[in-house]
Amino acid sequence: MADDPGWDQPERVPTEDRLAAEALIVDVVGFEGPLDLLLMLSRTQKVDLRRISVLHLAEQYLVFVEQAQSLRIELAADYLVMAAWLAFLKSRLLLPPEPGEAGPSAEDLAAHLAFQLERLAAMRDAAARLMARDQLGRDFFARGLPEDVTHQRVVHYTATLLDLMRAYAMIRTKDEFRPFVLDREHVYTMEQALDRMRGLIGYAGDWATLTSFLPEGWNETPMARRSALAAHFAAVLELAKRGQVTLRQGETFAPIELRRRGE
Amino acid sequence: MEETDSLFDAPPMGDQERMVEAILFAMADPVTLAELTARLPHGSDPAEALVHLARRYEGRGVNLVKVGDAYVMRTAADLGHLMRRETVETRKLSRAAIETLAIVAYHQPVTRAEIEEIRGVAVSRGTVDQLLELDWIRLGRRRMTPGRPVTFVVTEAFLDHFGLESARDLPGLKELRAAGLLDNRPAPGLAVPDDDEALTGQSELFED
Amino acid sequence: MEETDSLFDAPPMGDQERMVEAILFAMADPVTLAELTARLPHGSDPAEALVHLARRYEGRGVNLVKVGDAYVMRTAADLGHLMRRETVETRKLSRAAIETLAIVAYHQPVTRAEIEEIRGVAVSRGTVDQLLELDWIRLGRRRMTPGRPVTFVVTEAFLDHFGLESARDLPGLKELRAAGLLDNRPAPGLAVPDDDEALTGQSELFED
Repeated sequence: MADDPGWDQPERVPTEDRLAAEALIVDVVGFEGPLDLLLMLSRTQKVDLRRISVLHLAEQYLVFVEQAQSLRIELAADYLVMAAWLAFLKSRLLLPPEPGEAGPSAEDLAAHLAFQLERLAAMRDAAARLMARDQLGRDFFARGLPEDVTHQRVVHYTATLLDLMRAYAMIRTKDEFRPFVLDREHVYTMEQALDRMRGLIGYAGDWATLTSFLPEGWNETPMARRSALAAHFAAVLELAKRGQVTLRQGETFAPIELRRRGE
Repeated sequence: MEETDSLFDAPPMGDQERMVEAILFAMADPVTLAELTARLPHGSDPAEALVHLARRYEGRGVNLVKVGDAYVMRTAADLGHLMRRETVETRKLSRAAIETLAIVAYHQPVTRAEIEEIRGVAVSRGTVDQLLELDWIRLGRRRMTPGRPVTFVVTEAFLDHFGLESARDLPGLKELRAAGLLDNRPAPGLAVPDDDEALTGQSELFED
Repeated sequence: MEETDSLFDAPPMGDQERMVEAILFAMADPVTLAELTARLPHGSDPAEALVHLARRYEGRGVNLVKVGDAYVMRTAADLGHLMRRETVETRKLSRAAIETLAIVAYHQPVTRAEIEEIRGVAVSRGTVDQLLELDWIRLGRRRMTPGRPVTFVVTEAFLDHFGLESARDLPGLKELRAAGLLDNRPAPGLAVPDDDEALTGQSELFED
């Protein structure tokens, strides 16, 4: 690689090439990926795309990438992947094939790249010719006054494939999001609370506030605390009804306290 | 056309007639003589062109008709019956119907219970009836499970309407995602409401 | 055919032509031969009536145009300037959308991966979505290759919009095919099993 000035010593690139490359870089956002850039570079060879020198093109591209890096312009990964591949292709094109080497020949790879460029150019050309055609609503026109002669009404339901796909996507998205709905984690049921309190009232020999019975971890978020508190409140009411605990409250909104009963 | 280029020569009457014909065809409303004059090349005589055009369409399936001081092309009165079927009112399918239809298309053959399970809501009788009536779904084979429920499948008419060659051509979830159709997250208040509501309900009961 | 016609007392050809004319004038969208047959009195021969009608409107300001399997009346393209004020401002398509559309038209049926291979960049979600929404492309048959990817083809609305009778009439199609530029040529060193199918798919659309 060291014997290749175009790649290793960009400072030796003629000024006009360098300016051209910089102009390209300034415009780098305007390119739709490496193939687009390669097609643009190939135009400077001013030959039929079928006779293009892929070796020269590879060098131009590598100079471009080098320049971009020296100007500290961040190139997207696919530009760098293409650069690596072209560097590989270039070395393969320059060196005689090693005996017994597997895989496609460098010429085949180069020919395919040339084909890709020609095909892209052809499609662009086709697109331009398509858009240059006479178009409905611009160059020729539909009947401006489609007639509806009768007042007979037939309701015709319609839906497009897009509607259908969106509806389905919506249903499926709803499904996908179901596991993320956190409500189960924050809901403490009365049954759970009742089970828990049954085990705990044995320790409630003296007055203790209801909140002190809340399970660990249920006091952290307001949502969880509300749910657990409500469940435990309902549970102690149930226990009071069964005569197992006594409840008291100093005044409205004061803490609710409870004590085991039956001594 | 060369004549138009020279300063004062209007196009030949034959061309003027073509122009008036095209204008009357494309306009959504009757066109007045003044409007025609404004649209036609300088020096044209739309009044004369209209006379030629009226003669040309005499006895045809479409006639040139004068409405007030404007002109319009109208179907010949004796052919109105041909158009009778055309006056259809187009309505969008309801969301319930389109969802049900989508589920049948993607999961066919599918039972009503399965549709309800996937949608998460009951499927009304009317929805299924409507899709049957549209001939977009039909009854498939009965499922060989207890109760032997009927299944639904989509019809040829469905494939035809949606421009599909077969139901297998419907894009899969991965493709829907790739097309950007799957990442419109449900609008707030759509998937979350159960959750929200549960909490609101609770706080109302217990926090005050 | 004539004998059957007389059996059912079909109207004279002149009347059939008037009827077809009236129907085509009344509809803004292309009408298929089957629809015409359904609307005309029993025993009519709309195909023949269309031949007469096409001849009658040759060189007029309004022409009979064939779009796919359907027929429609459109103003002559050389008179578009008269209707300039009526031009519907269409959303400007992005370069990506235009190229994608051309690739679908010339390579159909084509998968998203193939479009990306030709353009050398990923096809954004919005691009395909926009073309689907314009009803210029639709889903074709799935490719019978691993993953069974969906394919895209152009629609009748596309043909109508660009004044094409069929996809075979795309500009430069023959030359492109002769130059091998529509081949699905695999990169060297890649085993590509779907080559056959791609070609078969194309020949179905273009070769007959």
